[in-house]
Amino acid sequence: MTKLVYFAWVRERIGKGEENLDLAPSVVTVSDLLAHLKTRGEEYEAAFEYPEVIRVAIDQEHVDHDAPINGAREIALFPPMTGG
Amino acid sequence: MTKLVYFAWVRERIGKGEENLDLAPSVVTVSDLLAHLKTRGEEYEAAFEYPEVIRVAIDQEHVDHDAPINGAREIALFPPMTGG
Amino acid sequence: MSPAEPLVRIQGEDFDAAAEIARLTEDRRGIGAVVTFSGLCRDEAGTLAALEIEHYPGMAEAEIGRIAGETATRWSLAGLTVIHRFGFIKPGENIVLVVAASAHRQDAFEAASFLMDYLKNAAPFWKKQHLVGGGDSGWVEAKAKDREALERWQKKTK
Amino acid sequence: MSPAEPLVRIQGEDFDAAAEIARLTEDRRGIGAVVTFSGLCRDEAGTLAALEIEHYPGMAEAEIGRIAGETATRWSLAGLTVIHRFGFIKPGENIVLVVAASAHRQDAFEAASFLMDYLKNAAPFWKKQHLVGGGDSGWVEAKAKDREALERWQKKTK
Repeated sequence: MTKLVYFAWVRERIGKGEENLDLAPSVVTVSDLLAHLKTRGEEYEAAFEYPEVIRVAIDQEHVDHDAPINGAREIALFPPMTGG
Repeated sequence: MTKLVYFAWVRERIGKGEENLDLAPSVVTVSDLLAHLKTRGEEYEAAFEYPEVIRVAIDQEHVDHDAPINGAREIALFPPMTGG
Repeated sequence: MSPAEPLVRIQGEDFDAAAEIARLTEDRRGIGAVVTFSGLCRDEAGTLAALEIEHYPGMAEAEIGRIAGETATRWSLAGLTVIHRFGFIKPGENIVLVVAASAHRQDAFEAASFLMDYLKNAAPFWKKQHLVGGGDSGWVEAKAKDREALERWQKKTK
Repeated sequence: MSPAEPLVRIQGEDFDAAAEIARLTEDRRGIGAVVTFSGLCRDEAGTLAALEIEHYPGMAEAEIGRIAGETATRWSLAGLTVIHRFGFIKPGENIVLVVAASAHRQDAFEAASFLMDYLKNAAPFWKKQHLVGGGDSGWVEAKAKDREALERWQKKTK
């Protein structure tokens, strides 16, 4: 099981802040995960319509979309940050 | 009569903060004034030994050494500034 | 000057900039320069009722702590404080505080400016605008200008 | 945002940075960024008893007022305050304060940094160092580094 967490409009479009998923072995990279999530229903389609804008952190560290997700305990998916 | 004012080590070397002088018509520019002051005794020689480092303000505005002093009410002579 | 151990706080409640400056400088007689950045909620010409600031708990602290540590290595600092609020914040209220103390002003200015550019781009916070009269105008979009502001530090050799 | 009318004060007594920030920001809901620079007297590794700051009365106010006005024209500011002290100042005490308030952080950072570079080089103040144990180590010399810091603003097209 992998814990997925969502923030800002990603969270709002999916309709929840987190969930636990069993990911198939074919889901190797962050890109694979985004493509997979998009197939999970229209809320996910809305959240990941433009996957290239989605920022990702694995176990609370920023990663690129080609990063492997193998062994991740927590994967966070969110829009570009606007702190400060 | 022109009022001359001195600050920091220029003031200390001359031994006074200000004085009024009648300047000869041959004293046309700031450079002329610095050369003239150097002839007024050893305190002035000490103050203006290196005239090129002296900063000058005429009527409270910074000027270069080639500026004319004609009509100046107050001429200030001081070392490079170190505010802030 | 002894290197700074940055102080990082992520909190819902307000902060007191003067108290934070005092904490950083008191009894530190080698400090010649303190640069303080306060980020406030703008009213957007009277249209904004509040900003809602969401953050990623845990990661926000870790990321800001990491970059504050990097800042304290890159510049010569006697002290460094970063406080970022979350939750609902009204116009005129504080959002973020950075205080950088150093012997010399350039280190303090650059450290504070770098940290702010970082916070704008890479700290896991998001802002939603709630409007006067109800409703919201959605999530604030990240600006290319802010991205460029951060990138200029990567070019600098310092 | 309405252009800032700078507040300039040259004074012997101390100032309260927090009060000056509050004065600049209260009831100004368009302000998003406040950068504050506090310049303090360093103890120079314990050797300094006090700085004696001499100034040119009249010209100091006029010059700082002039450059503060130029700063408020060059950057978009909602408020600008400059306070410079003179007289005897002990280690840890305040010397100078610059507060720049703006809608956006870059204006506030650059305006405060520019003003400080100017004050170091071109405002008619001079510092003499009085030593622990009596005597003095003479007048502080102007630094080439400070001159270069000011010159970089002349190259910038902004």
